[in-house]
Amino acid sequence: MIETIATAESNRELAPGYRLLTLDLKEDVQVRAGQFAMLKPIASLEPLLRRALAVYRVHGPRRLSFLYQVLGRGTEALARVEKGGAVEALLPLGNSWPDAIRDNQRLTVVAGGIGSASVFMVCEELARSRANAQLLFGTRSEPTAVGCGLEDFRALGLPLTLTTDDGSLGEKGFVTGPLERQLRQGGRPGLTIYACGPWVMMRQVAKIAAQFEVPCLVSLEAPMGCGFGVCVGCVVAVKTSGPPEYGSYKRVCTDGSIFPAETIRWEVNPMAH
Amino acid sequence: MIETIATAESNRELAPGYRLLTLDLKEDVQVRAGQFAMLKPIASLEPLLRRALAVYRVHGPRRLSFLYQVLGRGTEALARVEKGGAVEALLPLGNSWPDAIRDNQRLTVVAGGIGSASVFMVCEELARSRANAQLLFGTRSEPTAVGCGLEDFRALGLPLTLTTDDGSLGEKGFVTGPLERQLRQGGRPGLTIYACGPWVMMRQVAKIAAQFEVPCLVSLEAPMGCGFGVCVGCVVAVKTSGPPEYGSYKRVCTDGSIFPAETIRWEVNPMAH
Amino acid sequence: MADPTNHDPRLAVEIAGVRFNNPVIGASGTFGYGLEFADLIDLNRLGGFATKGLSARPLPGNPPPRIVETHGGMLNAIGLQNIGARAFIHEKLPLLALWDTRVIANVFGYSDDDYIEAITILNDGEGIAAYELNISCPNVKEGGIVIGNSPDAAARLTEKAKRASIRPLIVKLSPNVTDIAQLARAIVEAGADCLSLINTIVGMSIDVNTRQPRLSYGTGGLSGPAIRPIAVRMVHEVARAVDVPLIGIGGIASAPDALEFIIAGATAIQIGTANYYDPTVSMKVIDGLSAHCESHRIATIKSLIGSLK
Amino acid sequence: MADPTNHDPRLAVEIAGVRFNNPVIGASGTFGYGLEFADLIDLNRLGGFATKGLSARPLPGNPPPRIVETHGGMLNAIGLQNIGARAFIHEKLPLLALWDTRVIANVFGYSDDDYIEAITILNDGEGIAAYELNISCPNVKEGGIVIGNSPDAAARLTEKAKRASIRPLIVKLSPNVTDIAQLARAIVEAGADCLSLINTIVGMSIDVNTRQPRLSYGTGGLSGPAIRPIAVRMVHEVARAVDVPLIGIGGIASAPDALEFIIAGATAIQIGTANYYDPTVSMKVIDGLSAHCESHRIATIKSLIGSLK
Ligand SMILES: Cc1cc2nc3c(=O)[nH]c(=O)nc-3n(C[C@H](O)[C@H](O)[C@H](O)COP(=O)(O)OP(=O)(O)OC[C@H]3O[C@@H](n4cnc5c(N)ncnc54)[C@H](O)[C@@H]3O)c2cc1C
Ligand SMILES: Cc1cc2nc3c(=O)[nH]c(=O)nc-3n(C[C@H](O)[C@H](O)[C@H](O)COP(=O)(O)OP(=O)(O)OC[C@H]3O[C@@H](n4cnc5c(N)ncnc54)[C@H](O)[C@@H]3O)c2cc1C
Ligand SMILES: Cc1cc2nc3c(=O)[nH]c(=O)nc-3n(C[C@H](O)[C@H](O)[C@H](O)COP(=O)(O)O)c2cc1C
Ligand SMILES: Cc1cc2nc3c(=O)[nH]c(=O)nc-3n(C[C@H](O)[C@H](O)[C@H](O)COP(=O)(O)O)c2cc1C
Ligand code: FES
Ligand code: FES
Repeated sequence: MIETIATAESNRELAPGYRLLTLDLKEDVQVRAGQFAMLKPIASLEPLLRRALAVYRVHGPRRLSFLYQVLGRGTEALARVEKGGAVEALLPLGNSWPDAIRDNQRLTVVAGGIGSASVFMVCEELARSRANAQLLFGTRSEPTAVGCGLEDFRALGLPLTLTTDDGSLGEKGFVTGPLERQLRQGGRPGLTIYACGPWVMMRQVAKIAAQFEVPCLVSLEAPMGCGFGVCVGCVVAVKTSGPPEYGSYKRVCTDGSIFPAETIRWEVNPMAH
Repeated sequence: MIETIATAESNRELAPGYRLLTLDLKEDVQVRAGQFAMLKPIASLEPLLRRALAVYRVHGPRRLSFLYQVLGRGTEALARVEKGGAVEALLPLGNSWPDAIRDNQRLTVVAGGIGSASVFMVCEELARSRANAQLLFGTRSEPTAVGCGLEDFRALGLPLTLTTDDGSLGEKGFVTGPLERQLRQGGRPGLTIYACGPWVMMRQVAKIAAQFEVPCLVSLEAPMGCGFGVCVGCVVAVKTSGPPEYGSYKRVCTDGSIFPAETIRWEVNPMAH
Repeated sequence: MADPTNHDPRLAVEIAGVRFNNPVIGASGTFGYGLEFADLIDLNRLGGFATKGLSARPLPGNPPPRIVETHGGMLNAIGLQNIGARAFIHEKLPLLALWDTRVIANVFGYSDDDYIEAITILNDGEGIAAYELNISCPNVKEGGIVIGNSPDAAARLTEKAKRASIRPLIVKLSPNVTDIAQLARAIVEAGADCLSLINTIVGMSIDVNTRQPRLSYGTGGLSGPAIRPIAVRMVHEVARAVDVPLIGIGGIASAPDALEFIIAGATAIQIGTANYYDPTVSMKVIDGLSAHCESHRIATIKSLIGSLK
Repeated sequence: MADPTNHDPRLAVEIAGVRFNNPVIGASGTFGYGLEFADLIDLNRLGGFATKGLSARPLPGNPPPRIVETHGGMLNAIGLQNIGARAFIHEKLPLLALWDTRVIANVFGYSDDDYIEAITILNDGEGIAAYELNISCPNVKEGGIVIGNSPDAAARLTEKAKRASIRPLIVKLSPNVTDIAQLARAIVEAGADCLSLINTIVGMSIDVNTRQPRLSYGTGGLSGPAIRPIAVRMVHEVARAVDVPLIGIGGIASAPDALEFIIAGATAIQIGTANYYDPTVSMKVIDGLSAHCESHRIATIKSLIGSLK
């Protein structure tokens, strides 16, 4: 984990409301697939808190890029950063997707919306190692798919199934549709699911995985105060035996952001509704 | 007075810490010499309050420029505005320098530091009308003089006396030196003094003017909440007969910023110390 | 000019029998005597405004510096410089009569008698919709205590003021208290028709180079977006404690800000500091409230008052 | 590791017999158990830090969402999730012993007995410099009242805690009161060795689309630069009311911010929220204080304490 001031190599719009920020660092960093960073434009006072963004791609030990959706004032502030602009960065943070290629296990990666940013590196590994894997990629519409990095994912050559809520690209409907269909068709032994997307989607994926008894990991999201474990503001409710205790809540930033789906108490986390 | 969103035509540094901001307006404005505007970059949330800047030059009914010193967070925010950037502007505000050329009265304009910004337009009038006038121009050093618009003032061709605190340009010392010398040498009948600069300088100018019984107008400065008379935060103590009453304080923004020097209670206004 | 304005009927609210075309009111001390805004906004579109605090006699106010900006807000210690109740009646009210907006006279005094005297003078004024009793100005302590911080003192003054007043009485609450609900109850039991809250929170800023306070008065009242969460919480607490209408105040600078207060329990809201850095903010908030009613299919904003789930 | 650090002697201060290499302390709840910062800053350079509130037994805390950002600050309702006093002694203190910085154990309970129990457990811990009694957490009301808002309840608890404690006792004041000087006097008379202030101010934020509070707990504590002027004012008021050393807290994010509190009367300061958005802020503040001593030719920062003109 390093605290540094990075320089924006570029910060371009991929689609309306979706941008790709590439940062140059002063020191080398080792980033594992699924880790994230806390970012904000230098000395920006409003908002005060940095925002969590997954490391989308590693171009070299000192060049990383971030794929993000412009939602509110924090991401708007990032969107205003120009080439050469300085960005405060704390990274890399959080755990990572387990190396997927041990004991020729099969993998289905489910990306929902901008959740794609968190799984690109794992997809890269899978493609590189010619692993037995596929990607289910769901977004609201075709432009959103482009904003969520569709071209980059296509270039990897992994088996790819596309869905859009409005049917403007690929199958119409939610990404959980094809997932459930495939699992029903069998081939579940040795399969693992990695999923990142909106809470509602991940809750659904977790439900399906449980139903078909397939191990599933999810990368969760929560508003973050610090990103390195001290504010205890980013928690999610996890399963524990008996009454609420210290272990009833886990921090997304340091205990996660990746959790086994079955450990999450989906019904009580308001974000999942 | 109009409330508008202007576009920055340029915003360049004249000298370290001194900049010239040129704005294009959507509507015509009539600006009189000595008036000011309340400005801030659009939607900037920190700082919240706009900053008061004198209108330095009028290039046309819809193009004005402002000469400013980068002091703190407000002027720093303005300094970050790039060409084409949007600036919230309320203008023109305040009273103005009385038309100086009635009944061939003579005029000495005293500019101290960035106070020069408030007197450039009046100097323009004086030069245009070949009035019997001169300019005393004092700054900290030569670079500061350049930052305070020296070249523009030189181009007017008015009789010009320069002073710098460090002697790097013109006479070494305060601008009040030559002023006092000249008045002592006589030629006071029909003379009026217009002064703008730091409080301490204006207080000194007022003292000298009183001593030699020469009418003097000063353009004062105060931290401003609104600029249009509603917060009553920008007041200065003025002379009134008897105990403190409603009239004991006047608003720099709407009762000024230009006041007859003898009406100001220099000794009680903390800014003058 | 008579009202040529098309008001959005969904935004109309009523407080103590006074109808406001919309719930957006200019806050006292930030709206002058209203006329200062005539060139900036269409006063006919404004729900109403509260005048700068009016005292029986004109007041000089505090020496400068009176204001200093802080992070997300500002401190002020104006000291209630005002032209006095009589001058307001003769110089301002006749001009204000040209517009169709509700004029709330904000009333201030150093003692109960001062307040009563000011109200008695203002009773003769034409076109005042209501009085707002400013018992919570932190910048004019006399004898050290602020009437508005003591439920007993506040209730006593409210009772006298209510008796003296020929108009609806709004009492403006101080946020500088341990239990604002208790304060509110005491004031409502004493006869207040409406409560407005919050006034500024006492703060201080120091120039570390001169080691002097940045305000001549020493302390000042904190206002602006910085205090909004505190104000929303207090409106919510008071809404559960009393059953008179409330006017929410504190850091409002947009329609969503205003809606937070309404949902927390306010019937109307006042915009203060935001008028300084965005003189047309009140019009933007009114338009934003209409847009919210549109997008959320709300027939009347009254249905949102205290609708917190 | 033994202390390899060259400390600026001008910055050393002492509180109740405890020497701090400099007046910069990490605030409770924003500094974890200290160890989280070991990779980010040189803990040996830090004056000290206060642990997350420790209770006799571990606590789960409140359900999410627990935090929401506001203008110039944030609201939190963590609900004091913590590993408990025993785990702190066994899992954290041994590791903290590797650094030369003052460890302040922030203590919390729901009842007087809870507090005393936690202190009794912590008394066995090695390397704790002092206790900070958190009687002012707004996010864990039991039976509705916050001990820290009542001078009597606060004094009663302080007395018991002082008796139970083998270490200097710092009591952390609630800002949610009418008269913080009165509260301070009561607590000092009850035996507190030092007062720290302020804790967070109760606030609320509402999602106007769902019409629900943004925090699961409903209300939360406001912190950050937004509250600094209120905190500076309260430190100044308390400094004039009591003669024990004070630790100033509230929105500090730079050396000038810290100096405002010291000049107002604080012997040391705590940095809270700023650690989240600028993890190395404490080092920057220490360097800034040295620079200030340099440029103002100050031999010891102690000479600035309460030096307001
Ligand atoms: C570990 C992690 C990795 C992330 N990676 C990415 C990424 O790679 N790309 C990306 O675009 N986003 C990512 N996010 C989400 C991103 O952090 C939020 O979108 C961002 O914080 C929103 O801030 P804002 O100021 O723009 O919006 P805000 O003004 O804070 O909020 C705007 C709207 O978004 C909602 N919101 C705010 N914060 C969050 C949040 N954390 N999650 C969901 N909704 C929120 C608010 O309720 C509000 O409705 C990640 C989050 C986490 C925790
Ligand atoms: C009518 C009027 C016209 C003005 N015209 C110009 C102009 O043409 N060009 C120009 O450069 N400046 C002008 N000023 C001054 C300008 O408004 C201030 O320099 C500016 O507000 C400083 O804001 P800031 O945020 O940069 O500094 P702040 O962060 O607000 O303060 C930085 C430092 O400057 C001091 N300061 C803050 N405000 C003022 C003030 N109003 N006067 C003096 N010191 C202050 C503070 O005490 C602090 O020491 C004018 C002021 C007035 C009232
Ligand atoms: C400069 C200034 C002057 C004020 N004067 C008064 C006043 O005379 N009477 C009053 O009741 N409130 C006064 N207030 C308080 C405001 O009406 C309002 O209650 C407070 O500023 C909080 O709202 P805001 O955050 O929107 O500004 C004043 C506020 C400011 C900033
Ligand atoms: C997320 C969070 C958790 C906190 N937890 C505690 C706590 O456990 N005990 C305590 O005494 N204060 C706690 N505080 C209060 C801080 O210690 C500090 O008093 C307050 O935040 C004001 O300082 P700041 O503005 O610098 O943050 C917490 C503050 C925050 C923001
Ligand atoms: S974001 Fe602060 S603990 Fe996770
Ligand atoms: S700046 Fe508000 S009255 Fe002058």
